[in-house]
Amino acid sequence: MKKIFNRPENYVVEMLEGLCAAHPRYFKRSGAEGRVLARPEAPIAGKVGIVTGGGSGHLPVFTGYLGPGLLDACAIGEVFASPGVEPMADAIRAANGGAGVLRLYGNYGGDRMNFDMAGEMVEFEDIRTTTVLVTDDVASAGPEERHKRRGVAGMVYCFKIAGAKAAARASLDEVTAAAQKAADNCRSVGVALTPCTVPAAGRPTFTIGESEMEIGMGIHGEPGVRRGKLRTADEITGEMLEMLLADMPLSAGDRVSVLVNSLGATPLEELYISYRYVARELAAKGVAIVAPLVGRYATSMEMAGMSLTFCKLDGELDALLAAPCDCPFLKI
Amino acid sequence: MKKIFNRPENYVVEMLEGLCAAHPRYFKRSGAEGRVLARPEAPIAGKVGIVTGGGSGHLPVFTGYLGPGLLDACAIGEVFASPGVEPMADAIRAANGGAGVLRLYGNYGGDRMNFDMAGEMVEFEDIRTTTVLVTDDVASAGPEERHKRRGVAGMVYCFKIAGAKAAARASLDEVTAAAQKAADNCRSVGVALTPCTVPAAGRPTFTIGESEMEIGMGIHGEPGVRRGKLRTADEITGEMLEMLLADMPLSAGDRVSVLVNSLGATPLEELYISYRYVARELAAKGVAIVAPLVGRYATSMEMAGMSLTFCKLDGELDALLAAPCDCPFLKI
Amino acid sequence: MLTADSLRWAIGRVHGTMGTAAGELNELDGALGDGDLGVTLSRATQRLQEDAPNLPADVGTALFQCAQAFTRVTGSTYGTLLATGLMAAAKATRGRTEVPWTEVSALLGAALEAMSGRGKSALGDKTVLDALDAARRATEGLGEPAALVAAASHAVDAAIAELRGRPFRQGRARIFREKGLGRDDPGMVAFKRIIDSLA
Amino acid sequence: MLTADSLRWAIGRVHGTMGTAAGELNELDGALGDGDLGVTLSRATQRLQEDAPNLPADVGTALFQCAQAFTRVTGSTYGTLLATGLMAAAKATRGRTEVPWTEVSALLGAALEAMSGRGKSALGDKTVLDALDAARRATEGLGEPAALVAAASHAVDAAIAELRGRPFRQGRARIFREKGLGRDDPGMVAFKRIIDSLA
Ligand SMILES: Nc1ncnc2c1ncn2[C@@H]1O[C@H](COP(=O)(O)OP(=O)(O)O)[C@@H](O)[C@H]1O
Ligand SMILES: Nc1ncnc2c1ncn2[C@@H]1O[C@H](COP(=O)(O)OP(=O)(O)O)[C@@H](O)[C@H]1O
Ligand SMILES: [Mg+2]
Ligand SMILES: [Mg+2]
Ligand SMILES: [Mg+2]
Ligand SMILES: [Mg+2]
Repeated sequence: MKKIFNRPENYVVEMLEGLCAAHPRYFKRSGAEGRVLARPEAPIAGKVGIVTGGGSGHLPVFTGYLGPGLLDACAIGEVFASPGVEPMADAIRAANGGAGVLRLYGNYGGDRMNFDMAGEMVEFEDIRTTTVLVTDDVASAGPEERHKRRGVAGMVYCFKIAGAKAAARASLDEVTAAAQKAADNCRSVGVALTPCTVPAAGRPTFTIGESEMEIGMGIHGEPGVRRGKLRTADEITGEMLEMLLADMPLSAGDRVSVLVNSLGATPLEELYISYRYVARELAAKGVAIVAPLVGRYATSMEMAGMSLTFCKLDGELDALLAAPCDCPFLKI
Repeated sequence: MKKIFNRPENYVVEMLEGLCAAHPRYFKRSGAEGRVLARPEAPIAGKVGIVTGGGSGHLPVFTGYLGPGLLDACAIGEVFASPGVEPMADAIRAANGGAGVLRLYGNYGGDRMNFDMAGEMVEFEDIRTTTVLVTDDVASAGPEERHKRRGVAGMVYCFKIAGAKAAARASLDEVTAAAQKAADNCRSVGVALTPCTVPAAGRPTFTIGESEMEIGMGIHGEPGVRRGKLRTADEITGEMLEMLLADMPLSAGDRVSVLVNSLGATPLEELYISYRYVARELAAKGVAIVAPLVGRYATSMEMAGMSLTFCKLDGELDALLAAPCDCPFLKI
Repeated sequence: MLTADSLRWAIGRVHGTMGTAAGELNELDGALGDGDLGVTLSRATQRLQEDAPNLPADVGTALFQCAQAFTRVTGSTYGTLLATGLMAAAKATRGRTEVPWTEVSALLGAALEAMSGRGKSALGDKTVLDALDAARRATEGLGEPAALVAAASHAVDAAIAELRGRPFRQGRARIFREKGLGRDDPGMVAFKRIIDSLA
Repeated sequence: MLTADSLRWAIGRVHGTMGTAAGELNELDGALGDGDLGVTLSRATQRLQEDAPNLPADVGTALFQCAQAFTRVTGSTYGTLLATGLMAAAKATRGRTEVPWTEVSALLGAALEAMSGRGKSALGDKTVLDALDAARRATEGLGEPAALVAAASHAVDAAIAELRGRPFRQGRARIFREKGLGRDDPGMVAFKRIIDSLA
């Protein structure tokens, strides 16, 4: 895949410079080495802080979701690589308004180790922290090992819901509980059509045949559940839908939000073709779709493919999802 | 390029179904054959209507920009093909609240012929119409033939500015004048790295070497000004910047809005790397950037590449650009 | 005399021809364009054929109805241009149920002028306009259907041959400068097929 | 006795070794991982070397400073794990300026426990933990630096050989199930290079 950048080692730093130059109202760099992005008004006294972090190359995830009603700070890693312990600790410090800080991020080994370690470090500074791991990717482990699943686009719902709870000045335990409920209620699955290229590596993350696709592949190219012929939008969407419903059955009267997400190259047109199928099938089941999202919310740079996420709602999640929020990539 | 769809002949219709299912608050289908999308509240009595139209495959352009403070209706063509005269006439009818209708669209032969003919048809029904053609692509003709230039991402600024003027209940002539001023003040240039595939054709729109790019290529693969080695982000951006400034010089004290737009596959990360360069160069010249846009605003499905647009502002355009607007793809 | 009946007959012939010509025209248009010319004409003639039983006696109104058949089924250039030409002819014949064959050349001229205005194009641009103009000139003064068709067919052939070596100056094909040399314009060829179907 | 001075000496040796070993470790990690293991260790030992002159006499505090050198320069797994191990050893030695060599095995054990908790991994997963455990067991009861190093080196070699035919159960390499058989774990090999540099 052809990419537009300068030197691979500057990819992330220059991206951060651009983000901050374009959106100074939303993002400021902080932390040693500038590897933290924070809301300019953070820390907000008395509000629970929410931090996330992870490898770069997934915009708008993670950084994109800083703002009122959303997150407070984000630790930035190299492309597809965990941020260091120091930026994570700095992100927690930047978000700490005295009411404690929730660490809310996707379940990846490196991120977990580093965030755990960062948590231990800031404990010395009397910052209380909690953790919620997003584990929505049903293709990455069976239901009996749910805690081992990777976190993918479901993050966006968790960010939104936790952010709304914190904005309402709930306590750290309440914010953590809401985030955990959101994480428990999210299910995702993706299909990859092409790889992407990590600038420092200079070659595609994996290879795949000209007319093949892989169902369940992870956002860094982690193996999925099945490789097969590229099929029609309805067949692909139907298979993803079944995988989600098998894991989290929905029945008449249930309310879900649905996110049809492009991994990067797959255009909006095709996401809407897929959404059309999901809307029809859920309508037939009597399931109501609330505030659907269709677009690029959690990507793997220029990878072709898409993911489908359900977030099952109850009264509380419904209200938190509808609460106002503001960032360059999501405004409600 | 691998694509996700069902039958090529249903690509556009199924996309429309998905769009309307996902965003019923913004879009309703109308017109014979459902080839028109309109705001559900259109026509709005006493407000000047604004219609656009063109080939599909450019989302969010054109349809995406229907909503309060934006457009009222859009005629939908097949992928990269002009809509018919009938949908265009139907779009005008759908938008007509009695104060006349502005036809605001990109300068492409087929679109122009059909919109002209549609205008003649609705004249019989006493609907007053005007036309503003967006001609921002500096690579498509020299300054002495500005009127022959194609319309590309500059459309987004014209839609926003005309939409704000109409929302303020200006007259048809005033809305037309504001749209024309926006069109006159927009300059764009693009660079293409890969082609995209029109579903009905089933093959890429053009071929280009593994490490080549084409500066000035049009959004349907129209030839540009120069094909050459793929270079660094700063070099590419620098070349585009020079082309824009040669056509529309900017000097200290000037105010512009800047749109760094992905043609589809090129990720946000790389747009921000490019924006960083633009911001630095304009700052060095003493030019102020107002409300920059970075993202996918006018695409060619999964084409890799980007475009750079300047919209030079005066007091009126500045205020119209800052006025509120609301659609799924742009909220101010 | 050109009447609604002769129009109905002509529609039947053109519709018949498109059954076989469509593939050829798609292919021709596909070389440097989007390959839809045959589709455009099949759809339009299908619609014309369906509407033919209800063609009014007024030649002008009948031609107007034909124009609408084109605008209803396609957004492609050729459809809009033919519709524009038919509308011009409709204006010139409104209120008459019979139009002398000798007026055909003038009707082609009226169509030509309207289409050139619509397409912002000129003779020599290697488009359907050049075929139309050749037919207009060859049919001047003729008043016999068979002679009209034969003269037009011959003239359009000559025009195609004359322009073959020139570059395309309009439409999608224009963007492939050198590639266009030596190729025939699909719009001109389509016009030739339409004329020949009337022989 | 393990002192700040002997730590400073060891840092110099490890730093020296990474000049040549980094490339090998990058390559090894690149086969089934992201190829940054050598970079991680070069950066960390570079930082250790820079900070070495200011190493405090308190062995615990000195080890804590070493841990921070790792967390400051890298976000990669290996760096965080070694930092975790160093922190555990730091806790066990805080307040002492001299630690008997006989305690080394126990310190390795403390590191192992902390790292296994941090990595949510177990012995047999074919990671640096298996190398650490082999060294811990081999050094039990030993009190002479040269003997410690020789025993550890020998034991880690044996552990690498023993696990070669097993699948990876942690980290990036885990996702390439069959491909991993017959390959050595880069983290174990890196640990071996560190030990050998002390001989
Ligand atoms: N501007 C123009 N003026 C006159 N004729 C034109 C013009 N552009 C195209 N044509 C004619 O239309 C033909 C192509 O028609 P069509 O396939 O419908 O175009 P498209 O699919 O690109 O809209 C050309 O072969 C040419 O004869
Ligand atoms: N969960 C884990 N527990 C213990 N050791 C691990 C774990 N994951 C990886 N390792 C060790 O770390 C090594 C890879 O380190 P590194 O290259 O820094 O990883 P990455 O670049 O993937 O973050 C492996 O060879 C293995 O020895
Ligand atoms: Mg065509
Ligand atoms: Mg066409
Ligand atoms: Mg590694
Ligand atoms: Mg790494």
